[in-house]
Amino acid sequence: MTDAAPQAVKLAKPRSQWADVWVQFKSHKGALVGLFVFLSLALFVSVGPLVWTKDPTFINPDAVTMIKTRNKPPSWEFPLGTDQLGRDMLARMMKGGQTSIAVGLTAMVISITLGTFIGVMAGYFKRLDNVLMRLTDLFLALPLLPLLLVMAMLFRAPLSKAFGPEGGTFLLIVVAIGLTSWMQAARVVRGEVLALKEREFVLAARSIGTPSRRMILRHVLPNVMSPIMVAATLGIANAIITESALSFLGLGFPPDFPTWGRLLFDGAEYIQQYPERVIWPGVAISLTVLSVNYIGDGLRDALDPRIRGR
Amino acid sequence: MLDAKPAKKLVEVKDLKMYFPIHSGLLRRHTGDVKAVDGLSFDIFEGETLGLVGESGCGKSTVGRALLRLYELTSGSVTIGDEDIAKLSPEKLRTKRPMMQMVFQDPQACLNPRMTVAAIIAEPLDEHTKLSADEKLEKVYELMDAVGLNRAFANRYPHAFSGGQRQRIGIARALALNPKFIVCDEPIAALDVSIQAQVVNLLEDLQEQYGLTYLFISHDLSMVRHIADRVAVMYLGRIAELSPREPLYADPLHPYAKALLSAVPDPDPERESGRKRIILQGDVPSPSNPPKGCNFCTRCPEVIPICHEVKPDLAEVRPGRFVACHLVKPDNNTAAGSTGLAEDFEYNQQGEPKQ
Amino acid sequence: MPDGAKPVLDVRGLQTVFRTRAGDVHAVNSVSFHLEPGELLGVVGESGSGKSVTMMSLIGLLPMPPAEVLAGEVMLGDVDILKVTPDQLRDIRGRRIGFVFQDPMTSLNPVYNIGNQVAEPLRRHMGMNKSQARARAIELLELVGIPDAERRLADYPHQFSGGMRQRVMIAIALACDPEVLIADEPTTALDVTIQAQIIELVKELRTKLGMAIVWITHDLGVIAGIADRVLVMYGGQVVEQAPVKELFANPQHPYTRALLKTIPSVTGQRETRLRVIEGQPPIMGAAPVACPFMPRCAHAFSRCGAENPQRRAIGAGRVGYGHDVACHWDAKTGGPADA
Amino acid sequence: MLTFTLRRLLFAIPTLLLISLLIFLLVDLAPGSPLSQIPLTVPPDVRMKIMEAMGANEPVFVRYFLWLKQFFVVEPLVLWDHWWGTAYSADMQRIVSWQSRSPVMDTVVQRLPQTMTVIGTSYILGVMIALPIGIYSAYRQYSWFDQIGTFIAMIGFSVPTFFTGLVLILVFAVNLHWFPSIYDTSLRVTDWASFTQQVKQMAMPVMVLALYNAAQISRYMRSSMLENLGQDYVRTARAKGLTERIVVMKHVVRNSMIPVVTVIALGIPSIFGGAIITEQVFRVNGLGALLIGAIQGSDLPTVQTLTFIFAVLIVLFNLIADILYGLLDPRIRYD
Amino acid sequence: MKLKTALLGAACAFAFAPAAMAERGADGNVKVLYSQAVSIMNAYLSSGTKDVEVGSLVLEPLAGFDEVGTIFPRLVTEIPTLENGGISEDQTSVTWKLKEGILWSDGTPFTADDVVFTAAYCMDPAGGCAQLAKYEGVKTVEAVDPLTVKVTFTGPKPNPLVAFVGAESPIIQKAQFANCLGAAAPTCTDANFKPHGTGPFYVTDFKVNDSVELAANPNYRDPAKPNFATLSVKGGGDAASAARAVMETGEFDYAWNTQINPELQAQMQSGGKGQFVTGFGTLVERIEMNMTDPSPDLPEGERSTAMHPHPILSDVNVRKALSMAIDRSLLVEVGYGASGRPSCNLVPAPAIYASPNTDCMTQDMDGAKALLDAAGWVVGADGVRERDGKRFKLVYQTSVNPVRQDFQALIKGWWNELGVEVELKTVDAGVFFGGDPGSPDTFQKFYADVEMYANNFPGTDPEPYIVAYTCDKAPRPETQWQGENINRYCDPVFDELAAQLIQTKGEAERAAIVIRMNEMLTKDTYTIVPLVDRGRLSAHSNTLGGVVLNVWDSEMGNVENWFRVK
Repeated sequence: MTDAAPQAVKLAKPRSQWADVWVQFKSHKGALVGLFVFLSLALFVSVGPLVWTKDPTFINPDAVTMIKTRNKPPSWEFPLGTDQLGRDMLARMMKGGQTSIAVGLTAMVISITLGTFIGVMAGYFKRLDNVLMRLTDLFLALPLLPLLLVMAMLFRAPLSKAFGPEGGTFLLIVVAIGLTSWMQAARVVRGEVLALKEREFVLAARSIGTPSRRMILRHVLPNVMSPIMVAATLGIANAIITESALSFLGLGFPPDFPTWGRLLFDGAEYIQQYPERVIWPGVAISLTVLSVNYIGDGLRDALDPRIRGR
Repeated sequence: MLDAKPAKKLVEVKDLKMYFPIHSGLLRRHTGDVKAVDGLSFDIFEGETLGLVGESGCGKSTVGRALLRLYELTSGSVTIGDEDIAKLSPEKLRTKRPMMQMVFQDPQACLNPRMTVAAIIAEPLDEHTKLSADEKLEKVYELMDAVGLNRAFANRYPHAFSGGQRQRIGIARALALNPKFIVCDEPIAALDVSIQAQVVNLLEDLQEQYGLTYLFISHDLSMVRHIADRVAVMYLGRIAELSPREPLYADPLHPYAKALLSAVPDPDPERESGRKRIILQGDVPSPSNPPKGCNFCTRCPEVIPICHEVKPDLAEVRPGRFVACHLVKPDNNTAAGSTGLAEDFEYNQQGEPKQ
Repeated sequence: MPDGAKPVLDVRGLQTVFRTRAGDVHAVNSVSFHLEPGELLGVVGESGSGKSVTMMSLIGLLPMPPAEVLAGEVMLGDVDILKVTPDQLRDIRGRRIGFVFQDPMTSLNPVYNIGNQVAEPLRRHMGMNKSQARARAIELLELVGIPDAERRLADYPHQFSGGMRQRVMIAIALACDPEVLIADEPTTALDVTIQAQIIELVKELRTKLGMAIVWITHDLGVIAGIADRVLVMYGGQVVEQAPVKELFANPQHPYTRALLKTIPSVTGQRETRLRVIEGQPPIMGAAPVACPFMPRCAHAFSRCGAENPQRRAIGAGRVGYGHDVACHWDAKTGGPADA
Repeated sequence: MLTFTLRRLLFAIPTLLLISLLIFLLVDLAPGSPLSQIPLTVPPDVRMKIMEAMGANEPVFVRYFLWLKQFFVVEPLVLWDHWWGTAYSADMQRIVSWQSRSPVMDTVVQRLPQTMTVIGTSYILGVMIALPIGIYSAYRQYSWFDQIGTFIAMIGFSVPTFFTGLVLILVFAVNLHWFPSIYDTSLRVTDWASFTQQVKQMAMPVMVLALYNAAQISRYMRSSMLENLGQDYVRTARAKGLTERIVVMKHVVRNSMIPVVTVIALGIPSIFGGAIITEQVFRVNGLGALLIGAIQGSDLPTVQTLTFIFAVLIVLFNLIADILYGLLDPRIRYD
Repeated sequence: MKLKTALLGAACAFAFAPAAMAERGADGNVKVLYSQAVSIMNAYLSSGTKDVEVGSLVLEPLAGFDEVGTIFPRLVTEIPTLENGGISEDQTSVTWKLKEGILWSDGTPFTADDVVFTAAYCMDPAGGCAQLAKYEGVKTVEAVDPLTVKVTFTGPKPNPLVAFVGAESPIIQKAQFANCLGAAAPTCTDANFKPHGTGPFYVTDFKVNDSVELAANPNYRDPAKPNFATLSVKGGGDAASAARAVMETGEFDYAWNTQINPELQAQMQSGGKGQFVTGFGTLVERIEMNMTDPSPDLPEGERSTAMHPHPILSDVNVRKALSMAIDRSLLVEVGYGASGRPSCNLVPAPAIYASPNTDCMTQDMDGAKALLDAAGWVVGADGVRERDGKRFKLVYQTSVNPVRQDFQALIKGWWNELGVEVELKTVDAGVFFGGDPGSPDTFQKFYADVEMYANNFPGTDPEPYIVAYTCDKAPRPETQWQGENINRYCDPVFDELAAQLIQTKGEAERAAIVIRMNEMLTKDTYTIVPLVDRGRLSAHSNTLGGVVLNVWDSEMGNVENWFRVK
């Protein structure tokens, strides 16, 4: 009876396995809500500034007006209120979200690419396995903070020069986070590849004479997608939180460049008088991380053929 | 196979050994080997099917893989056509691959779940030909026709097929490059009874159609009896008996072959109740630590003292029949008594004694 | 076997369904059979024919959900075990019904030693203390032919060979002297020589202990050698039931007939070409309206598509006893059977 | 098993040496100077003298080899002397912090109790919360309990600890006055009163960290349970007529624990260094606070020694995880 | 005026003062919170304020400063002056007369030898003494008799009361530190953590970078003091939570440097559990203008050096305009509240040295724009001023600190309004103030157009502070980028005044020169643009009496007078 369910799929019209994944994904309520929330947030930060055109860094140069607009509660003029310098929180949340989500996505791409590459190399080429896994151990044992400081010192100036202060910092941060968070993905992928290498279709490809490069691209990589996708979604969440910790340590973006992490940290000082100042970024970060985690959960179920069958 | 045309050797295996090293101890020193295949010699003739039977762990699958050099051989030679593939450089080996292909055991595991049927069947073409996309597709359709798959299924994924259909996909892939020699590694083991026959018939049809040579690896003695011309019975990395099909099934010579055949249940209660079973005692020894002397000596119902001391060679004891057993002595009239058509050359080919 | 002797197990109209996302899968459809004391009932069928699910669902071992038993009664003696409480059912499992599964590699818990696992049902059902259970475990292991049983109690499953593990499974199943032993493809994962050993063992134990056995397999050869009576299943239902010799000598259902012909044998005449049953096994889905074998049946006619045939007796006797078949076609006449 | 362990230990030595070199160079390359703590009023020439006195102006490799010697020879000797009352290390230069001018190891030893009690308790508590939640979530997959557990777990690792800590302080210290917001490291537990005081002051940091740890471990436990619940031997156990409690608690949990124990063991090194922010928030001046203080003060010897100790711990617990794996899983134990 | 708050606090405290002859230790335990943890008790091995101040609870100098900056005797009978002959006529030596009968906390007598040893300890060239500056120009220190110490200088010293004065140069016990001279100084961990002292407390338990437990010194010279039997100092965390622990949860009696935003201050104050105390010293938050070109296009070694004058900021009118655009009172309101006040002076105190300069107090945006227009910087198409195709763009750097970041944002806003493009840069404080010649981000290297930080001078004499702005003190590659003239300001007239100041003796004359020099740097040239005179802000609970916030010496200089309000 074990293969009753896969057979049930057989007579349905042919569809790609991604369609199957989508069908399964859809049935995971949490994942669907997560996807909706994440897309809404992405829309909020990307399209929002086109609608709400206030400058997030604008401080009224007239001292009297500025004093009057400081620390405002939500109102029609400032839907999320203002901060201690009279800057519009809604605009700052949008701008900050842009950075946070961009950092999350880019850092995730870097860490996943690196992790997958090293994991596949270690798993596929026996000779490289030991070296690469020791390298992974080594990175796991390295202290993150000094590493970031070193990177900041060595590369901040040239990067700022090449890409502007924001672009440079962005690159620095995403690379730093990417470089220090690929190890888990590498381990998982290596394990999967090792298991995959024992599967007969890899043997079949070898009997055809498929060279390693194509073997990896065609047979190995597509089949380790499921753990990679899960690691990727977790990576986004992790990168957003790490960015907030970097803001905490002053290694993040220029001070007038808001991110959710920085807004949360800045707002923490005012939590008693103006709790909304921490609620907005706090909720935004939590929602992003939660939604991404749920998407990851749904993807994991959807990508696992054993679960998909149920 | 039974036609009189003198057959040519297609595959010649000499003293094939596949040891998988065991490393142990503090410094991971090489402390022993799993002797999966321990000195195998046999030939396969063009157009024939050699059955390779034995129980799990006897090394039969390793032989199949070693023959296509999916493993690096420990020693010995495997000549396919006229080249020793054990010694080919990787590039030469790649150009040689189209002529030898493999059909795998698990139709589920041997197909990449993320590729469509067309992509799976076309993969060998991608690797070894320079056909245009259209030509490839045409070839894929032809292959699908040949193995009895509906062309409409070309864009489906493997999970949408039943086991028998998947095995057809695997066979189509193996056929794509017009190979001469196909290793069938337990191709029916994972299939339902009613489907096994379909696949076996297909394999036979294709053999006839394309003039294929098969090494048919299986633990199912009744299926091997059906498809193979000659059968090699393996035990613990060595060949116990290598005989043409009919004499083997009618009168197995090696005690292991006897036991094995007697253990196969017969789907006929009448015959079954009348049969005398030889029940072997105990389990197969570990290939990392095979017994001294004859490797069957620990379970052999007819064991004699010499079996524990001396390893019996595979020798021709009847015309065309090779047995590695101290109890089975060559008949004196071997040379004269050859009657069968096939047996004739088989004797000549295998007659060279080897050490 | 006298017709009408009180059966130890009587299954009537069992219906099991899997609720999946792709829809309901009716895996077992109105399966009825009985098991007489001391009898060995063989159940044959291909994978997906519902033979394992039938046995699992009658003892509540299917994961529920997604599985659900829709209808039927399963009388074990005087108790309908589909209606008892979960606790009562647990008292029956392992005590009155023993189970042996297909894959001895995965059916034993890898982290507990053999002694522990054999003793578990003894302590659960027989109220034995540790030392009693241990003594009994040694006895049991000796009974199933494990050499040096006392020493091996402390060994873990991975230290046993496949055949030995299956012996351990049998020891566990027999621990509490059950009335019924259900063996679900117990030799499929084993080599032929080991299979022969296990079959011998079961035959021997049967004479010694006298329990009734249900032996599920897809291998007609095994059935031929061991069973008293055979149940042939296809598409989640029983298509034919007969004493073993009768079935092989005089198969009624087109499926049984075809199946017997497709199987090559190591003895007897070698066919030049194997007979095949064209087509694929059925996909289980909604409750069948037609005969599930119809698409592959050489003798199918219009009625087969309109009506799922009921089992009918062949010759004397009633359905379930003697020989019966679920087919609209009559093998004897070669035409439609009279309703 | 023994040779395996020995082998892993042997392998660890070159790995650790390489790590130590890397850490040393990395920390050394990092910007910042030990003099940043000194007010700007101190003139430059005096600053240079201070640097010299610290040995901070030696070339990096000289300092590395000196540090190696100190770490692997001097400090163990000091420990030996301390235990056996000998004096082998009497005249040897120990690793000295640039900030406090005292041996780094002494500080580490002094800090350990705080870290162990607070962070250790939170870890143990986290594990104790996580396991039942993970087990029950998996057993009742997709039930309400599972859904809520999943949600809370995700909240647990989506909120930064500096934020959770702050909220707890406002609620429990400022408004309710239940717990102190500042951890008193000099409190000695001598009687019931001081014990309750200790419990009170541990409550909040432990809560913050336990939530975070429990969130992660419960996810691992849940997925491991799910993996094992579908195994054949579980069916066997049920077929024996065992009660669900025994089936789950004896058969499934034990097997599910194997990978989870590894995860737990691998997480232990992070409790020494990973709780930096929580330690900061509640002023539990443990090893994490020591590290962040040393980084802020550019106290290179302390940073190098501490990070290397963390690296050693990571390698060590990797090894322990492997051994535990073997102990729990007889299939590995007997190979 | 300037110490109003502190004095009020003191007045309150005295109002509740207990009976004069209280018993030592009667008030039990007092808990003090330092947001930076104490790493050592010996001020000579660390000049961190936290270490010096907590150290001052144990170790005392011969003389200290009171809350108004007046020097007063601690371990001596009187302050040496020219009048009483303690200071020699030629100002080349000082003679200190020690009080009789003073005992160390271990019960041994305090003698002149200890003072002599202290000087030897710090002046040992291998010791790396952090307070070496205190002993600058000291030739010899000798014990004339057990109660008389004579300090001789290499030349005449206008202000000879530097060594042994203030919490930075306390007297350490010879017996305890005898083996800790020179290179051995750091090895004396026990002495550095638990020094014997003459102060009101001694250390019972020291946890490095964490907490210090102290107990009343049984041999303290005033038998009735201190009122508290024990004192605990806890370290770590941030200012806001430190303030919270005193003002809201009441866990601590005193919190040091609770610099938090004014609104939070007000809210906490309203809680009624405690109060903030403020004192103003000489700490001034300022913007420094880079007089040289920091452009990254210049080769390393020429960047930010006198070789290339700054292309924009060299114009005094530009600098003035930038200063005029700033609303200092708003900065105070946003960042400091009661603990800050607008300032236009580099030297804001003591009163006689403070210039009456207030011309920067009012923001004048229009005036600033007019100045820039006049200077040839005209508003371009995108609102940014240009001159000869050169955009008016400034890089504005400072250290990581929430208040500084708010200041950056505000000032950037004002300057944007002027038509100035501003790029903000923040640097980790450890790097910014670290002085590492290899780092591009130190405040001395000044690879930015303007930078912001705060600085002050110890004690009451601004001389060393103000004379540092001479041409030769500019950081540059040859000096390993060390030097205090951060702006690379260079004016021969100023250098001359500096030379003159060093020679001048009379206080009034010296004050006049200092005021002149201060004005040259600020209102004449706008090289330094002072923003806020930053006070100390500490918090103490309402149950702690006797707190007098002293900004000229250790903040807890009168700890022996603290008492519990009952």
